Amino acid sequence: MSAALQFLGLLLAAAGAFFFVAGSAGLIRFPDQLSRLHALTKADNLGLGLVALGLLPFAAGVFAALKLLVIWALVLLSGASAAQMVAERVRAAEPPA
Amino acid sequence: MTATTPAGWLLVVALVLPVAGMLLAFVLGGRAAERLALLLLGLGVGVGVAVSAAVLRMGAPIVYLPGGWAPPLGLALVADGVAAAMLLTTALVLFAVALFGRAAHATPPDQAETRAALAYWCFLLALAGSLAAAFLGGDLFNLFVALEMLTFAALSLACLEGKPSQFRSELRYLLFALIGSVLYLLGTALLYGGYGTLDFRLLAGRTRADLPTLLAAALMTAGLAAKMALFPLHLWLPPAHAGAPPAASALLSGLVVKAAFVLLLRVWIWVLPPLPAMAAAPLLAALGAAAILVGSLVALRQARLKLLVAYSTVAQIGYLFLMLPLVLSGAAETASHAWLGGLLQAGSHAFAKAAMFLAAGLIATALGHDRVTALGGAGQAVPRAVFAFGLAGLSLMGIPPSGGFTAKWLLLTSALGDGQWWWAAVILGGGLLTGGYVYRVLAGTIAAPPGDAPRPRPLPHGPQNVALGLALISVALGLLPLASFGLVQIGRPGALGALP
Amino acid sequence: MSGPVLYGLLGAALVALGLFGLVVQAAVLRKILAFNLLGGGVFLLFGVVARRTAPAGLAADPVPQAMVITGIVVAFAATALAVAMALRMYQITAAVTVSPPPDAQAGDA
Amino acid sequence: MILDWLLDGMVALLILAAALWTLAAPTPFAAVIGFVGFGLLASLAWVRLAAVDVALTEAAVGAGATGVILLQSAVRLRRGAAEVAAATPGRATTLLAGLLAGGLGLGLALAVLALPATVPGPAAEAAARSAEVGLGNLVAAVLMAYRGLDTLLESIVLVFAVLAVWAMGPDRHWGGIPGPRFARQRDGPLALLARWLPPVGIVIGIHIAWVGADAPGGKFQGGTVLAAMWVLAWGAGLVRPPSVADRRVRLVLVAGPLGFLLAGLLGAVLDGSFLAWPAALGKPLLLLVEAAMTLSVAAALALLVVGPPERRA
Repeated sequence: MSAALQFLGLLLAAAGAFFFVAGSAGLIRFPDQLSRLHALTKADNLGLGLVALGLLPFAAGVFAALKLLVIWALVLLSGASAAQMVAERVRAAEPPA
Repeated sequence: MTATTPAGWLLVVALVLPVAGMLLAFVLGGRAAERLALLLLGLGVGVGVAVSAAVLRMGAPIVYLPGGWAPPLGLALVADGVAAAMLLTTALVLFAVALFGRAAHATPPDQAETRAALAYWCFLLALAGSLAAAFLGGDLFNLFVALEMLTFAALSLACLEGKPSQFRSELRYLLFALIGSVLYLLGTALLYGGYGTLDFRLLAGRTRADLPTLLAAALMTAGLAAKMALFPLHLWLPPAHAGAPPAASALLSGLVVKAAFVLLLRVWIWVLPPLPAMAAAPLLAALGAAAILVGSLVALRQARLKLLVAYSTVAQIGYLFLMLPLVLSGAAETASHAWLGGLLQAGSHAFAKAAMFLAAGLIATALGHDRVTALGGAGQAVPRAVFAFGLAGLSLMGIPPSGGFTAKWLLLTSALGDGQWWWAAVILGGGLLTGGYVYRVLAGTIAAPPGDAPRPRPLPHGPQNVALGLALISVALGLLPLASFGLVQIGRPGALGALP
Repeated sequence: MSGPVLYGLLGAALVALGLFGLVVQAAVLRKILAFNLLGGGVFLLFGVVARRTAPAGLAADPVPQAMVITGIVVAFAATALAVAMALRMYQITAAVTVSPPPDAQAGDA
Repeated sequence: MILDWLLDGMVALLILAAALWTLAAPTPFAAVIGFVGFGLLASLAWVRLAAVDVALTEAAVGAGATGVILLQSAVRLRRGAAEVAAATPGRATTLLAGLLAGGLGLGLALAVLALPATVPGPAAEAAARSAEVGLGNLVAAVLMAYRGLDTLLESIVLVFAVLAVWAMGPDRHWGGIPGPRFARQRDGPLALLARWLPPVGIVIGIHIAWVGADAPGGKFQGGTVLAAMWVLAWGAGLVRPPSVADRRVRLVLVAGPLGFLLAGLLGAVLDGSFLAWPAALGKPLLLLVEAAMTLSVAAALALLVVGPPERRA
């Protein structure tokens, strides 16, 4: 495969890593639980998505590439559901003033 | 050395019968579990006899290689004299306890399965399988799995009654057992890193006295000592063993600690290089001596009968550690006598202590309590149980003729013969103290019941006879000539098949 | 050669931490957690050993690795049993530690 | 080389931090979260140690299944702060424990450094003879053939554990339904997840178990994924655990170990050795046993998470 594609992959993975760093920083720095949750899900969904996309050019075959995408989809599904459930509990515990 | 020997298939039978029986009993449940357990535990006695006979006939350990894979790639099942003797002891005690528990855990044809009955029969079989794995395992990691199986089976039997008071002590027992296993496992990791195998017969003679090996042995010893409740790690044992139902107490005190003992022998006699073992053995024996004295003294002061018997276990386990410096001391005759004495102590204590716990349970049921100061009337209500308690007591004290006497006499003479007279003094002192607490119980049971106490309830003979039978075996071991114990010397490094 | 030594030291540290927690922490659940940390350290040492007993051409010795898999499953079963007992004890007696009550050191069991 | 050091150092530091957090966390719940993190980071260490099979097991069983059980108990064991405070050892005992543990850690570290750099183990033979077993994954060959007895006993331990946990329940609930009851989720994220994830998860679990013969994976890892899917549906109130008296459940629980045992006996008859894989029956028998084991592992793990019977059937 072409070097350009691989370069693009590296670029995407780097961008994904940036989102993870930003998400982690948000998790530590943001003041309340809901915005921390927001930072976390951004890192999960976007960061992992970009990393998965970036790895596609390096995947050994179509099946491996498909697996990468499935991983992303599964993390999206479970991450989003978990975030929703945590948010519900937060809201139940401390109703907005 | 590493090939399946003739009669090796017997070891597979010894392991598979109880284990497969447990799986089937669990599926079938209820009445079928009871029948299957009684049948297979009865057969187990036959298998134990067959294995012992085969080892005697061969005059060498019998070996089986599952799948035909020889160590170090595969793992071996090995029955040397120790394993065969312990297997037979185990089979007899387990079958006796199964008969003892028949009445309490019967499932009548028209009734639904109950929790306690299913757990009792399944875990008796599980215990038989776990002990077989622990005695026959030739690979130190396989033995770790056996130890864990044993923990599950023993603990479930201990918790059988589901009494609120017992969970705390049994949970503490579980934690100690788990720490013990994990320290043992840590030792096996270091040994594998040093030698690339965990087969104890391959390790024998190959180990070096370097830091990883010595630390491994120390960790394994500490883990096994925690499982055996060696002083000062003994505090968990009395409440855990005394809080369990009598049948379970008999198995825990009589058999379960002996599995850890056999593993301890594997580590000390086979794996450890002789020189550091010889140097460190007196330390362990000193702890054993402390266990004998402290355990007996505390037993003397107990207010409850079952706790008294449990503290007696702490003391009797101490004797097992006395054999180490004597066996390792070098002189061939001393070593062979001490070896036999130690193993005879393990065996006769298994029978005697099982008898004692069963008898104590019957006495407590008859009286409705187990306060040592108010045992009056038990002699009339459950005479055979009291007699069994007394006979077992003789064996624990070391009064002739009994298995306990022969065991302690052998340890005593080899200690004196080797100039290590201080162990002899401990043995004599322990015997006196044991006499004290056994006398205290017997004198109480023979006395007339206090006037205001409720009349003791006479109990059927069946369970009493079981306790009596076990006590009689522990006595009968002392009537056999020493030469008949040649079995236990087979396969001991340095023994060269010599009879004592 | 960097990894194994480093993880070996980590395993040693985890064993020490786990043992310390087991002794010092009173709550049963904390003890069970410490036991699992201790187990994790022991397993890591097996992993380190597997790198050293590997012949040329293999990254690691599969035998200790298989032992760790067995060990992890057994440790899980032990944890499940310990937790079930702890929950039952809590249900019946509201106790969350296994230390004997000070007045009943040698009493009723 | 530098990059390797950096990566390993970071993983090791993170694991150490997670372990410290697990010990020192202010609440039991936070401690368990720390432990799950510890398990996930540990599986990274396993990848670095060239043990992908172990990494999968650690993530699935060590962090996942153990974590779920511990989380549940952290939620249920809420009170007792006074009792814990009273039972916590004093400064002297703590110091003594610290010295003991520190000494052991130091000794272990020195012992690890003192281990011989290369030791002739059975690995070369394990690799050379794996064709005889027909398993390309060496770890699977060790588990199913060379040390099959370990695996057999381990699968039996799981049956012991299930019965032991069931037997912890009160007498009156014997024959009843194990575990707490969860309200049925009609909508919301949990209901969505419990409907959408299991079909995918079941395929993945079977896939992991299936590829275990030749690639990292196997029955314990795949079985855990299957168990997790069922536990998810249970938590969402979509399925009810079976009664402990149900003979079919017990049959599923013992199918793996009993199948392994029977295959072993068949090996004794056909190939002259217990736990030898009969060459004549070869791969199909092995696959059958692996499938039964996967099912049994899944059932055992799920039922261990659920716990003892708590209500009538």
